[in-house]
Amino acid sequence: MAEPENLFEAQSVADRLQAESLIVDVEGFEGPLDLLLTLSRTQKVDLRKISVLQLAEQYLAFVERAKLLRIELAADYLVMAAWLAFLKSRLLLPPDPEAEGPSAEDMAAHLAFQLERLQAMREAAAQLMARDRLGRDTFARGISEEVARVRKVTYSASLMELMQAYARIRTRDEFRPYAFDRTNVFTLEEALDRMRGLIGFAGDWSELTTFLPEGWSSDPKRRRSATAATFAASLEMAKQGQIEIRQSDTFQPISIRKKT
Amino acid sequence: MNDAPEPAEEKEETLFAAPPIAEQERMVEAILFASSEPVSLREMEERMPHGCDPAEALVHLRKRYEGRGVRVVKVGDAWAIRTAPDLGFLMQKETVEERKLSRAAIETLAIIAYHQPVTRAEIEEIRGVAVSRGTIDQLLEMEWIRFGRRRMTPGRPVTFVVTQGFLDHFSLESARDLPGLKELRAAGLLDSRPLPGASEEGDEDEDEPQVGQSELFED
Amino acid sequence: MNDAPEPAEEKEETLFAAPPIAEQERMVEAILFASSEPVSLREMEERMPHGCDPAEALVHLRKRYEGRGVRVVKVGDAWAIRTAPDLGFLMQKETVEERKLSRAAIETLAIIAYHQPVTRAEIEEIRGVAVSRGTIDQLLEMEWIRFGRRRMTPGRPVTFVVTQGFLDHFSLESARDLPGLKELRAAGLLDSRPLPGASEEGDEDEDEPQVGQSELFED
Repeated sequence: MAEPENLFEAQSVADRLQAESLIVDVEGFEGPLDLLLTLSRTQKVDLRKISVLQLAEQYLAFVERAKLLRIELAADYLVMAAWLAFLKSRLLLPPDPEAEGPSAEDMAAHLAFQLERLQAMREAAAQLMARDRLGRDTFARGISEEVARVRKVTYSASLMELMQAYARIRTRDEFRPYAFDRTNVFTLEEALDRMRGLIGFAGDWSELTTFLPEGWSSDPKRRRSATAATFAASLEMAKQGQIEIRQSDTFQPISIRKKT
Repeated sequence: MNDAPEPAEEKEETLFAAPPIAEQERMVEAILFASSEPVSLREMEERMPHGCDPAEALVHLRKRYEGRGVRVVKVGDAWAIRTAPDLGFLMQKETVEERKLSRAAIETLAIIAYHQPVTRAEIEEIRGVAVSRGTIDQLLEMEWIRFGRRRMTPGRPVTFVVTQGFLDHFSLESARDLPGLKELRAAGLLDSRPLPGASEEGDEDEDEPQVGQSELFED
Repeated sequence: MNDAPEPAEEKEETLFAAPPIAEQERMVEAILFASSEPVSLREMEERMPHGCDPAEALVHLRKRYEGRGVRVVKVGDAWAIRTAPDLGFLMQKETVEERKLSRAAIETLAIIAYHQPVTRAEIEEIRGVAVSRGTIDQLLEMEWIRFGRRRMTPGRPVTFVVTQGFLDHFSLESARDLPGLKELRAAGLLDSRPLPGASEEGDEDEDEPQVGQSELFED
């Protein structure tokens, strides 16, 4: 850590010199709490026994001096100065029973806690950075062997697809002249008839789309009609307790199976 | 680590004397482990404290790794730690990807299931298109079909039949459980009404597979 | 596992039985040696033959490497082999120049480690100064911190937690092993203590970090 507090390691240095070096280094501080922590060192006491009143005075003196030297302080520092000035007046005046909010002592104790906590985190950070570090004290394997991803492809097909494929082949010749004679509307009755016959063969979950009649899935118009009719038919059959329907999520494929 | 107890007077020389060989072995081990490339004896010597003998340390280290999951091996004139060759399979990770069977494959499979034992020429006749070698190979590889008996016809062509794996996948007890054409039609799987006058022909077709199957499945 | 000598008839089951523990130890050794990143038990299990118990194999392996030039170390839920820290001097040549961390980054990192899961507002409260976007970005980029669960308070702020990479870098088995953690907790310095009677903001956040910490650090 680059430590501005090193300035204060040599405690014999005169207060005035310290204060001046503080001003010179003001940009090196990480905010008002950091500045307060640095100032607190001049009290040479345990942070738990710190005089918050004295600390507030030190801080306000610092801000005053900065003003005299026409050093621009960031807003954070000025907000803290205002708060400390308020705290100081509360600490000096006898407690006002009418006053709302926390007591001056509570506020002071909280500030002391914040300083102690920040100090503790700094020490923890230093201990952390001093640990055995990978790449400095310990080392990982120099030659790492890549784990080869072996992609294994499995193919799936359902019984429905198998049967449909066979039916498609066997009826190809008969089928063609008729396909184009049909209108592009697949009725609910037709879908119901079809589903009732088919469902007996589809023991396991099968996607609803596999129940679309042959020749109705390529033309969007026909597919829409067939899908709607098949879906409506499946709802009807579910209502009659013949089948079960499931869909894992919105817009996911709908599957059905025979109710057993 | 320190196998031989060191005499007291040597303690003072520690600064100048080479570390004990066990310690040198540790060093060589760490160097070989962390280096991104095989390390030569000379490089080891340069990095180790003065007076070290990496060659000797290596003899010990090599012995220590005998039969272990990794070995100390010589690569050219340098040294490295490598996985034991019999454990190479651990460096692979299998990912399974499921794909839909192609239309050609499922049609071919269906024909084999319904008509087994069936020759390639017969499959092509039924499908009306040539069956690619790849499709058959794929089905063989998936172990859904296998070679059946050769047909006792000129050229003695091989036949294909479906396997137990196929039956398992489709939850069938036997290929005879596959619905026949009549049932498929009754079930509405065959949409089209047969062409007038074509019905008889269709009927004949329906029986055909049964003949084939009975031939195969006769027990 | 297979401590007792197997009766002859079990030999046939070898294909399905897990390999002897000595063999499993070799496998874990090979896997850990091959990887520069820590490997989780789960991944080891996936790569090893069915029925293997890498956790048990690791107990043996860890012991085997005690006092050697490389060590088997635990990093969160995963395991890795790392060179012994006292031999770091041999490896200086391998060191890659590390990006210098600012004081703000180091403090922010420590606060995240000790207070995790912690929100940006809480970090700022502890440091008494705004945390720059760049600081968080740098720590995220180094993969020492990552986003934790959102805090269930108004605004649902994101939280930060440290990563396995952080543990690995600082030779920590788990975040519980952070230096001085117990003392800090006992001293109440890891509590999120808002300004007494203070603002809305503080009130909402106050309890949750405690939950997170106790969840994480309580043994």
